[in-house]
Amino acid sequence: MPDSEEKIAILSAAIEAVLFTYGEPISIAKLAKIIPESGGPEYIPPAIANLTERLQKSKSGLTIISRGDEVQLVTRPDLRNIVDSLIKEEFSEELTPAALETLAIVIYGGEVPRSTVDYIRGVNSSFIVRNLLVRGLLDRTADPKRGNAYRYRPSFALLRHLGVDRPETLADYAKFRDMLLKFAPPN
Amino acid sequence: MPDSEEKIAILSAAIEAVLFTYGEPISIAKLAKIIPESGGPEYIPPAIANLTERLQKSKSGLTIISRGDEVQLVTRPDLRNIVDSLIKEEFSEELTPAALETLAIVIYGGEVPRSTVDYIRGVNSSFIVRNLLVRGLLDRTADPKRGNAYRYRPSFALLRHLGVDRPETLADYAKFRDMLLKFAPPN
Amino acid sequence: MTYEVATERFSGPLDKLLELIEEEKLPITEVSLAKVTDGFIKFLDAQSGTLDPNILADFLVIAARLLLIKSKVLIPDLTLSEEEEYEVKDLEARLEIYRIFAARGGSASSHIAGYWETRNASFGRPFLFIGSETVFLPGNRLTPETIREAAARVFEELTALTPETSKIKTTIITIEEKIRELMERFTRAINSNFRELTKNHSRSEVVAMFLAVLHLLKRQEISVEQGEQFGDIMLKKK
Repeated sequence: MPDSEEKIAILSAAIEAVLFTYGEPISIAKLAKIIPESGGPEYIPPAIANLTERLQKSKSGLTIISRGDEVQLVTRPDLRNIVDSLIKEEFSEELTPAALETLAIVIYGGEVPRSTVDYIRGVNSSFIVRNLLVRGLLDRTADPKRGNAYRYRPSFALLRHLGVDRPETLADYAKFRDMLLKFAPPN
Repeated sequence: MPDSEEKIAILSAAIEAVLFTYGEPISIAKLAKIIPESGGPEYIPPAIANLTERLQKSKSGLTIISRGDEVQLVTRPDLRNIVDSLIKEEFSEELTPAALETLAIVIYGGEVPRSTVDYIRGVNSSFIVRNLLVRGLLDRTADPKRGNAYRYRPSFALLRHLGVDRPETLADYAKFRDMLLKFAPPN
Repeated sequence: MTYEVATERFSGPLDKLLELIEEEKLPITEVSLAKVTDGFIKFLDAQSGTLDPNILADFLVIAARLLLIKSKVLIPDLTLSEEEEYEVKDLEARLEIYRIFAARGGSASSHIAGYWETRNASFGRPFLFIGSETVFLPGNRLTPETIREAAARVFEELTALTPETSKIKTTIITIEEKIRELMERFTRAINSNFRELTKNHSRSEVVAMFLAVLHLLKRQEISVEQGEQFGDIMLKKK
């Protein structure tokens, strides 16, 4: 599918239909596979940008959130205040200091091994990381560089609860991310 | 909520968010109840008309259908082939190691709440459990001990597929069952 | 379980260190770290009976670094090895970054806490297909054997969580034993001076020795004298 304005708009509607039905976060690669008419993965991001802008401009109750190459269709964060039924789905607990520090390190780090969390906090963080994984606030993915290790990322559930559309829009994101990138624990 | 243009737009967005999270048909009376700021059921139909028109004008992939006094947000009929493609793609995927692990816990556990699956695997399993339900591999039943929670068990079709009439006849059943009980979270 | 609870509630050695530094309104420098070392050791001493051994181990690691820094500031002759210099700089860098992520008002943590508490949040919805049709899609991988393997994998990972804890415990016993051993040796040869006592010893032994001096001082088993700032330390048995 080439990239005329109109074709992008058609693809954006198709993506919206898939995101709506699927509900869960979905990768760009998978979207391209489901919509063969897209012409390939490279055509998906412009259509997602178009969809995001259309939702925003038309004052839709829905919006797009993303993490890396995954996207999800969700409700607009500010509507939580006027829709009663939304509140019950939430993470109601307060964050302990350990949980808050760990979430902050992972979310600003983008994707970090547990050793980074341990090193910055100065304490073994295996239990708090596990706790956050079980609660669904963090995700893990196999570390490509190390056999049995994992890297940790903020989950979509966390992004939704924080009301941010992607980690990059968090306050001071670039600054803190750079600090974390420069700061690697010894192996 | 009175009927200025802007307020209708906000109400229309709120209705869209509610319809999205429910996925099912909802009555106007229920919408009014879920959105207290609507001002009452009489303010809902104009907002639905606004929403329907907005979706159409913005060339959204979604549309509103109504029957009697119930409305539902659905994908546009002409995008049906894409939704079919999504379902086909989703179900043609092989079970991941994580999905097999989740099945194993439920099979050896007999009937377990999701919190046990999460705790034993050390990660949140909500997405995987839903996927296994959709594939007909798990059944769920309301948890008598907890309000909104479910307990999960292997479906009959799954046990048949494995060639066992009862989980007890699986290899190492006693061993894994004991471990499960040992590691299960406190209730 | 108690360890889990303890780690959730307890913010750890860097948090304590930061608290001490902030109490004194000091910048994060070697001199400041040397200044708060005593307070840190005092806290550790008071807590050591009640702290979980795993957490105590985390504290001891930081205590050892602090003592290294303190000896560097107090004993100007002491030249540190490359590795030790790295350890000193590393602790400063870690504190700087921890200060930003610390739950006690670090700006990154404050941002996240702010988003967490705000009344804005988005919601998703699970896959719409659920319950709409009866399907059975096992795929090709589902056999009694793959299920058994999956169960074995799960429990292997679970059991692996436990040894990690016991390994930490072994390390800490070694640290504590080493200190005790050094203190005995030190008590025998007490009427001496620090420089002589530590001559030809490795840096880590010098640090451990310094730790021993502090302990004995605290127990009032010795008295110390230092003629001038950065001068040699004379030690006398009481």
